[in-house]
Amino acid sequence: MIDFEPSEEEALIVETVHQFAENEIRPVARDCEEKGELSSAVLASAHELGLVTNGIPEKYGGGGEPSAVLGCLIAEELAWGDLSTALGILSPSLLAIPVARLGDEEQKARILPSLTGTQFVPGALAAVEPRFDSDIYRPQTKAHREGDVYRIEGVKCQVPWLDGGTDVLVFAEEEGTTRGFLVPRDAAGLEAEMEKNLGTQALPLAEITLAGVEVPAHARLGGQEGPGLEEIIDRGRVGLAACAVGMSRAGLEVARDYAKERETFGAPIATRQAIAFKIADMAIEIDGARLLAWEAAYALDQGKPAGRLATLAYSQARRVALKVADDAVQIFGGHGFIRDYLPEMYLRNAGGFISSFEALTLV
Amino acid sequence: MIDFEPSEEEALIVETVHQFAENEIRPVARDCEEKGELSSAVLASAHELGLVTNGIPEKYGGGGEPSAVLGCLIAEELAWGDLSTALGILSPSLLAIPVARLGDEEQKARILPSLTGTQFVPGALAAVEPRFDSDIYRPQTKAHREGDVYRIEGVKCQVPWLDGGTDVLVFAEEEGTTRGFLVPRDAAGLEAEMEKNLGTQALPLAEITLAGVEVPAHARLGGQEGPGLEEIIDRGRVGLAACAVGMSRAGLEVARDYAKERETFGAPIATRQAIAFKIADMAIEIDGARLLAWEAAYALDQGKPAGRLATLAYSQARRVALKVADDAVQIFGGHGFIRDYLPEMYLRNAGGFISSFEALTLV
Amino acid sequence: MTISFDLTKNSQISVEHYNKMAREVMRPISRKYDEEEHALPVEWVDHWWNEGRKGAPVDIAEATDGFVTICIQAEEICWGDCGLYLRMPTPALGGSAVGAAGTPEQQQRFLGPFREDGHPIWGAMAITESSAGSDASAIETTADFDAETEEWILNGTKIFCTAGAQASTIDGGLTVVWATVDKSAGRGGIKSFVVPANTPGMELIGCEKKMGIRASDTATLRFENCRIPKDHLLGNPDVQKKSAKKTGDKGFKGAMATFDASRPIVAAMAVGVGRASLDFLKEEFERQGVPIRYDAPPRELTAFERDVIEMEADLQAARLLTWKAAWMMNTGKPNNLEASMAKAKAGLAVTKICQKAVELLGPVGYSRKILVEKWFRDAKINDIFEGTQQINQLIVARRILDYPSAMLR
Amino acid sequence: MTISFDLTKNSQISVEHYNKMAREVMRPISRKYDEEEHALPVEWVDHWWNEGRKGAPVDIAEATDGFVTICIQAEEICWGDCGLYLRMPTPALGGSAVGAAGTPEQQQRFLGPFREDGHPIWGAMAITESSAGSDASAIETTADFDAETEEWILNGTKIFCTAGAQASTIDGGLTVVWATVDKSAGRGGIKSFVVPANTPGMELIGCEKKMGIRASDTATLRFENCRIPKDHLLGNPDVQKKSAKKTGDKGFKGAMATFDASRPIVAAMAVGVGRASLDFLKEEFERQGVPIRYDAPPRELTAFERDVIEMEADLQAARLLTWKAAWMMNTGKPNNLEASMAKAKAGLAVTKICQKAVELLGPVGYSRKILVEKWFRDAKINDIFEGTQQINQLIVARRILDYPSAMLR
Repeated sequence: MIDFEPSEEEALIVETVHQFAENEIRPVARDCEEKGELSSAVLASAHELGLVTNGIPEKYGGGGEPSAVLGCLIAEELAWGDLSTALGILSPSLLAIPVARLGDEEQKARILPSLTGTQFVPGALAAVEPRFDSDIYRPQTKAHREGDVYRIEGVKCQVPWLDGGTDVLVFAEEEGTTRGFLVPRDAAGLEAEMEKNLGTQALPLAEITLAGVEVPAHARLGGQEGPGLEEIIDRGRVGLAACAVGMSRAGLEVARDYAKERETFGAPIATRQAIAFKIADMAIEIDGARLLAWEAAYALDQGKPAGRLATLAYSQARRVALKVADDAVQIFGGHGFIRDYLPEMYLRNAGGFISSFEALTLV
Repeated sequence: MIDFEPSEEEALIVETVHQFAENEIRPVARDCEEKGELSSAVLASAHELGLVTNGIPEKYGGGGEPSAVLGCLIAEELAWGDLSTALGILSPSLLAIPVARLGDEEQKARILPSLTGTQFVPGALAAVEPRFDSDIYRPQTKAHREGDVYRIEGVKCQVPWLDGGTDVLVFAEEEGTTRGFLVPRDAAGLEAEMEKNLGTQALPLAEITLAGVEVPAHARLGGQEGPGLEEIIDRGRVGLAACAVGMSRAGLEVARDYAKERETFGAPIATRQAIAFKIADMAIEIDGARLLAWEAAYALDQGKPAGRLATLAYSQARRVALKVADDAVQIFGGHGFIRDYLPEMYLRNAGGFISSFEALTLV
Repeated sequence: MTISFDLTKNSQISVEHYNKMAREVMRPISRKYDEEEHALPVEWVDHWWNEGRKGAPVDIAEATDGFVTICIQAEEICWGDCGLYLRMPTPALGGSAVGAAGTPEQQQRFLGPFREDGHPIWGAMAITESSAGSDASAIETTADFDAETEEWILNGTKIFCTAGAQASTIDGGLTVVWATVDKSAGRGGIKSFVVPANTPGMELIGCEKKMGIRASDTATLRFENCRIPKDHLLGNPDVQKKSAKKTGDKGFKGAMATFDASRPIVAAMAVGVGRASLDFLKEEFERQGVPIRYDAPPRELTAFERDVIEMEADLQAARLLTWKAAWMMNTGKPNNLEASMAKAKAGLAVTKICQKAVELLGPVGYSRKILVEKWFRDAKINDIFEGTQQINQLIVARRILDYPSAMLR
Repeated sequence: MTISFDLTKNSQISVEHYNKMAREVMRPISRKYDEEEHALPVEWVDHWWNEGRKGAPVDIAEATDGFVTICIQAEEICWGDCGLYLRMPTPALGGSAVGAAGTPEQQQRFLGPFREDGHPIWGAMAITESSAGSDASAIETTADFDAETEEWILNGTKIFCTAGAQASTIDGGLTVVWATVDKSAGRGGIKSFVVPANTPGMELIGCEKKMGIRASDTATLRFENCRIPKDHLLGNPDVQKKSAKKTGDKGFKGAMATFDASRPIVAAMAVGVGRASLDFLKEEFERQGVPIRYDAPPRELTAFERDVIEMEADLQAARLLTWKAAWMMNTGKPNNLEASMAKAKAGLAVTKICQKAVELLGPVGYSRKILVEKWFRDAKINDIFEGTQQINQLIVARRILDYPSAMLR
């Protein structure tokens, strides 16, 4: 039966996460961006909320069956607080979800419990490549089997690189198919260089070069018979759509409040149709994108093919993220260009959604 | 030196054509559309103005060196009056310009004088094909040399088919190159079926089937060494851009007048920003498209490569035509949907600009 | 309750049922009644009256998706033909008004005939006036009460009455007319009245010649001393001129609230038209060996493919917003905001989708040989009627900004 | 006169001259001064002061394109770096104001130093106030005349003063301040005053931290009993408080008219930034073996190609509208409409072009390794300053509709 209402349990989680985003994330968001680093206190505090365990089976200390819909609800609230912080908080899912869903027993037992301890432990996924035609489905990074090892060659970028010792999950092509490989961060031949980007400057992202990195054969995600990674890519697209919706909602709200406050010619600018209609459009497009993300997540949860829906959600959400952020800047006028206000940060972050964010969080 | 002012002579012609469009074309535009036929009185009257001879050398009774810029100025004014009528009036140029520019002596002497007599004589160009991926540069219509004749096979659509006995200039592929062939309307194997289309219903357009049509070898435009047709295609794109600008200008004007007249909540709707800004955008986009068309026409007149500029002008003008017509309908509200008013006709005609009009007039 | 995108079995039955009807009964006559503007589509009218109105063969013991199912029905039928949908013998918007504002007795009295045997009958709503447009509070049609005969006397002219030709001239039909009982009371004076077909004083002036939905009769009706019994005023039968000011604009607001119910349906109609274009486009591309690759490499993605992906995303966003607005009615939540959001999104998205389909199909799209050009024409009305794009944006903006209508016009 | 799109020889010389400067002097330091926000770009300042301000090696005996050439100069330099352009030691907008409203004597007195030797100096304009924004008539900064000392006394705070840090603190610089001599006179009371650098009572509060154009100092200036001589009021030196009402808003309108001259230049700046992105994009595609096919078959046209074609068309439309507005100044035609059209189109088109460039370049576009992300940030200011998109649309709409400003706000 068609239903758009989160369950009571989900609603409770949303409320909790929202409070957290409002009270702990939003207040430090601008400061983190200017400093170019996340608040470790916020990460630790988020870890205590147990937001990541959604993706990890109980057996390994997690919260049981993952729900992509719930993942969307959580990601939206966190990104409403701050995109960089949300992506940092959710980074463990970059490892947890692929390993929990596709890993073999050894991989699960080794990795999953490390993510559910008392400390926040980040995850890392290396899916995107520093080329204008980076194609997550068809990486130019290659993995070549040589006896008992894989040798991996290539360059990846936008790899979340928070402090922590977990493996990096690297997407590489092996004989025409995209596979995941668990690569230790200190593997010989792996070099990481911290990136500077247009937006999300608080989030540590690295460009990593894999020059003949060797990993044992069992480092391949799912072992010898591991499935392909399409589902993981779909989860990345849906996750990012949810984040785009969350950030856009924040943009709408600050623009709305500013428009009601700011007066020209004796009346709030929100009373001018040009502004008011922008705000109406923002609201409509955000809700539409949210429902598309939910629908794709629902398909994932039902185990149905979600590729087309994930693409639709992602395609819509990235356009909405840019439009809403740009409109918010425009509504703020001159102040939209100033870093004392949030819209300029949303606009820079939107540059990430339109260009490259495809695998920065998974639901 | 950069200059945006038509010469005095051009300005005089523009003024004359505008008067004609206002006094003779516009009053019958809606009626022609509903009846599905052009006014022969208007065609004859336009012929007397000598608008076509622009493209025909004096030697053959024309007005001398053609000017694509002047062609744009004329096409804009005529299309401001009515698009179907403009395309009808200008149809002789579909034959005159290719023959005058690319034809051999025999072709010029045979065809050009027939267009400059006392009677209006239409021209016809068969460039587009009834496929969703119709590609004017790469027709699927084929011309095959067999001894002294060419045998032509294929189907063309949107061929202006006004009463008159002139040849049809058919674009067909001959050994990998697009060539023009002058085909008598009564050639054996040529069948014409009148089309019904979304818009421009007053303009007679035909779908013609060429089933093994034979023409003599000298029917190929330019004879054995005839050049390619790229320049003709560029002239078509620029011509259509100019028509799109003219129709859009008309749309802007009727929308502006309606918006100033129509009141809701006690004030003209033109005083609402949502309407006023639409009108501003229309004006800006139309002027931008006009200048692009002029620039491409100027390049043609200078004998410079104009392909890129023609594509830019055409790309912009078709988008503008749709947006302006759609906005005009929206400004008219419910009346925008009614055939008593002009915007709905502009919107249907815009469907032609975005879908297929590429070679319906030449400058 | 929990988030779910699964249609109930009954909704799935409805989808199949109405899609079959659309394909087999409507599409074959779609072009014909586009060409023969205003002609009564007898095949369709008879089919609906004899078969269609029985509804889909659902299992009434099983769950439904409530108003969402009604949206699905509208989408499927308009996927068939939006103009024919508007020409169906049903109470239509007149029925919505009676349902929303009428007493139970009035509902039975006026809507009962639509469930009975006999010849097909139609309902219509008459709101718009040539000088009022979207500004319903500017209505100038008057209703005066004749205390002697206990009749209301209507005077005025209404335009854009969908189905008004049939509703006003076929016995048994009805037209709900909005009129003011007291101009000085502003919105508070506006009431709605049921005028049976062929009531003396009601005259069918004619039908509009339109860009699209040409099968639909968009009528102009003139009321000249048109007398109707007292109890044809919808709602409280004791309302009279004097009490108009006292009742405030409750009646008007109630009447406007019928839009909260009708806008999701209109949005669903739009989605149906848009899907018709998109389905055709995708099938044609497939036939031509150009399938849409949802994960094409960025440098290889064609302009066609990206357009289609964006069209699909827009269409699906419009559909989900529509379903959400409808679903809220199931749960009794106020959906004024969501209904306008759905209408605004669907009207705009579907207009653009149908325009894009013509563009992508080139000369084929421009030709009347196929229906894509018709959907281009039909789609546009969805961005205009039941509140233009601009009106719906206004409503959404007022809600989001928490502004009364006086603050934002 | 006849339509022509050929640049004069002198304009071509200018293009080459400033493009070389942009490539060789500006681009190499573009990233550095983006990172070191507000730092004085000494290499550039010195280069401009010592070399740049001499102008291009044009043949003064030959024809020029007049104001179009100035637009070309702005485009080329902003193709180099828009932030650095705004940090050039020139009179800038302060100079435009002096030129537009000052007497010949004032022009010589205030602008002369910019042509002399000595250290680099800057001019600035101070209009915006935190509560006024685009509504220049709401200015609250006051200018009171002290009849005893024959001085004007300025009080108020100005924000968004481009180049205000240098102009207010480097001896020889000047800031043109808009202030009201009589609030009750509305626009009629607004006059402009030249405040020399380091005048007591003028305080540099600080510079904004901005999304883009970080090399440019966007200053906040506070005026506290800031006294300037009587003859620093631009224009008629006899204006005093009492006469403000009598003069009407002629002064204000005159001041606003400087925007008709500056908007084409700002539009040209935008075009320069947009072209930087587009040039890079096309060159990168070419390097990667993905040339743009302007006549690709419709079913093969890639999304990239169509985007680039549309970006080029938009950019060129913006450029031509800009040139047209500038050309009208050559011929003395009023260009208020055309200047706003150019500004509105360029601001919007270029913002979208620079955003699209980031999108099409994927992760490369998002990285600070190349300048495309910087142009994304720099471009946006063009849609905001010198009248936001909305303000320019208002001006255009008023002209097209023939409405006074009171009719359309």
